[in-house]
Amino acid sequence: MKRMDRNQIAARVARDIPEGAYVNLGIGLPTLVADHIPKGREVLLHSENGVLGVGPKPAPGAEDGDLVNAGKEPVTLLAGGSFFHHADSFAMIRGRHLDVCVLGAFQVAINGDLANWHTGAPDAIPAVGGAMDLAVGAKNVYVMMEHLTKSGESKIVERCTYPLTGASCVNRIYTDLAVIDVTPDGLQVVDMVEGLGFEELQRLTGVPLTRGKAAHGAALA
Amino acid sequence: MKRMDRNQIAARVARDIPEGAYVNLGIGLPTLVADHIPKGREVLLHSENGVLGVGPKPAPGAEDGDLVNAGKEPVTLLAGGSFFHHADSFAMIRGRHLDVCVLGAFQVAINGDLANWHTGAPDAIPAVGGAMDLAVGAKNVYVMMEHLTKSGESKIVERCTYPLTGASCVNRIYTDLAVIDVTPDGLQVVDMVEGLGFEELQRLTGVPLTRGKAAHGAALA
Amino acid sequence: MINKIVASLEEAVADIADGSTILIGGFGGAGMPSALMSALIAQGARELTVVNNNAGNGDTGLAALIGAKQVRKIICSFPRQADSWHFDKAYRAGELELELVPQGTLAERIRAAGAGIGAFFTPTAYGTRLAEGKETRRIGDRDYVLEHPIHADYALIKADRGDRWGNLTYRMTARNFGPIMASAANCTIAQVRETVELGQLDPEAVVTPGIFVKRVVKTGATA
Amino acid sequence: MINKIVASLEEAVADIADGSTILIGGFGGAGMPSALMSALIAQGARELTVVNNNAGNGDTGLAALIGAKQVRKIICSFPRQADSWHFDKAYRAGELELELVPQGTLAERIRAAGAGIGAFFTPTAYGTRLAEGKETRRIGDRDYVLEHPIHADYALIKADRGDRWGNLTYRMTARNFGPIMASAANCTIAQVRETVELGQLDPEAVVTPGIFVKRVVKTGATA
Repeated sequence: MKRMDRNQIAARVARDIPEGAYVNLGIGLPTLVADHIPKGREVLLHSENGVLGVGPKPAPGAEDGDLVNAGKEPVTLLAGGSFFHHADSFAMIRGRHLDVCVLGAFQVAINGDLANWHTGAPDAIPAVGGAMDLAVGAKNVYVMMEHLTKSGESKIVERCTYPLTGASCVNRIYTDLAVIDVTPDGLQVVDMVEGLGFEELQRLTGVPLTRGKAAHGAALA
Repeated sequence: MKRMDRNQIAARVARDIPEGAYVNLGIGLPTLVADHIPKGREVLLHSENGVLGVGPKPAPGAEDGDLVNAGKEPVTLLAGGSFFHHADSFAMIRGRHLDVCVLGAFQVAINGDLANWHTGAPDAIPAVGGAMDLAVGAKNVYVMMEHLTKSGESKIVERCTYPLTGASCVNRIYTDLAVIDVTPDGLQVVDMVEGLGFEELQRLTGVPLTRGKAAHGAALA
Repeated sequence: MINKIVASLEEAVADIADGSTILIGGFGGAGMPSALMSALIAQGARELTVVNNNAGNGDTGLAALIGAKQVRKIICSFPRQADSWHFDKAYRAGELELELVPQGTLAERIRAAGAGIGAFFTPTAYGTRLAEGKETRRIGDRDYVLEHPIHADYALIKADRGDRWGNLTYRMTARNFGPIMASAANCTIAQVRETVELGQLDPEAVVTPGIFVKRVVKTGATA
Repeated sequence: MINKIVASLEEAVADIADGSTILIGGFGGAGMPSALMSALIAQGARELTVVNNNAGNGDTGLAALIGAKQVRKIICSFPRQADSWHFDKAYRAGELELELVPQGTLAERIRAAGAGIGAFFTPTAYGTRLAEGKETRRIGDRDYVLEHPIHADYALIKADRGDRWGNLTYRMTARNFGPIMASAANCTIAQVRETVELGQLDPEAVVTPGIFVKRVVKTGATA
């Protein structure tokens, strides 16, 4: 089978984001999605630190410390973008105005529970940022992660063992092996990488999967 | 005795408003206070429909329907003024950012209860506007009213018979006869019009008054 | 290409169904979306619940909508005015339900709907008739009343300038309820004096980001 | 004549007492009032409770304040970063209390303080460790957690331009927490790049009206 690399997963996520969608890309891996949105498709990127219409990275030397994204990386602003304060920014998130947010994860449970902020290790310094707001606020919560941990365990689990970010909040999971919808009827496989059979995916994942009908990505309300 | 007319009461209120105060003047009678603020004393007038730094009436012909006060009268904007939306405007009020609001009243009770929005008549169409927000929100709530009703009853009462606007919210009462502070120790007379004795004021008012120390108007926090 | 600018007022309000809840901008005449109101009267949707600070003035805008008997219920802070005769008549005839809300609570309930807040404690109206039957709580040294958000199907607002992404600016005190109403409806429709190219609105001075707006319709300066 | 512009950073922070609660603007470095932070370090107030999105980066601003052992408690959403070594050290040494708050709840709690809201129900963190021990409620089809405002003695923020009435504008994403923090403190102190004459700020584009600001101090572009 052909595992997808990070950019391939990002491209797969990007495919499902329709024109006109308001999208928040979590820090880390999800940020890559921006690079894969097809040219000419207008998608509006929101960053929780108070900006809508985030553009590409600035040219070297053109960075401005006052124009950054949630990961504190320098960005640019598209024509038509706007700035607002933090309470207004999270009103957009919590008030269900974002069509999609894409988050990384440690674990996703079969009921859509998400764990992505804390390993639970007693000596770890916890940091949550905007993850819990995004998890409950976006109309569609997409998770983007490796299917397996480094030691080969499934990150899709019966029940999260790490502390939760949000309960029953994930709609769809994108991994290096498959795209899987979280539905009231359980996990439904949307598609798999070339050369991977359903039984093999089921074996690697551990929790029950069903073959889903191909789904269509986020619809705009 | 020399009863004060509306403009004299307004001037008496204006005397107590210090430079730098943020002030909301209720619709009707209190609006007059603006005309009596001494020249050169910078006082910032707030209107709950989203404007700070309200200036004087526009010249005839220069009215603009998009620039009005809470009474929907045309106003102007001072240099240094600003516009904001209704939730922000009432955040200023409710969040105790106004130093003073001046309201009209039907009745004020000895504990500072205010009744100014509804006569309680069964066939009256009620309308409250921003009165309840101002009553609980401003740091100092000043009432400006005639001392007596048209039939000669005191509007300062043991207990309001009209529906309340706010409980224990009035700090000071300005009437055509006297200025009276509402204090934890009861009503204290700050000053009276020329030719009116304390006993006569006490007789007209009905509820217990004491001779207060002269007070000093709103202090800025 | 995203294009929220619609060609006509008729098209802008075409899908408003009977029984909808509609937030209507404006404080008296300032910010009242009169052109959209006229289109809504022509469109004819009935049994509406409308939310506005007032209950209409004179014979235009919201007053005309009430006069056309399209309104079942009104949520507002200040219905009674010298020129609110359409409201007065319908209310006294028992044709119109009134929910009276203090102005700041009205604004905050609308803002809460847009911001995903489930309910909030406000000190306004504590101890008054308008808090009767409502949950109260003492927090610190102040007493509060629990209030719930006002969500709506539509918001009809008036702005000054708008672009094809739905970004809006307003003009002076005509801003009033517009920005918060835009955030609290499933479908926000803004009439604007002028439409501009993307990028012509200063990103520091956009008051309503386009995320809150579904349709923009140009009316020119007169409406 | 009202004049909120103070001559020096020293004067701006002179009265901050030990044990104060201080809101500090900024998201990482963007909007961090570094000049005011340096002045606060020189001033020496201790046992402070500080509120910021982060817990300091590198060796300047909030990080330096923590390094100077002036902070007793920090309320923030994202303390752990690659360059948060001052915080990490003090926290692991048990010298610093941490209250971790989801970023949107942090913003809304600050906004609630400024807006006179006693408490509010938010869906954020429901069912998670950060809601443990908190009151919850189901409203409609969503579960919520009750959260309370964060009031402060001081807010130290960075703005772009300011006038003598305290009106402020910001620059791009340096706006972040500034406007809501300004509203939630008894005394808000803004460092600005530039001071301007009254009337030079567009009244439609003032982001923080002067009512929320007590002191403005000019630092120029570098701080």
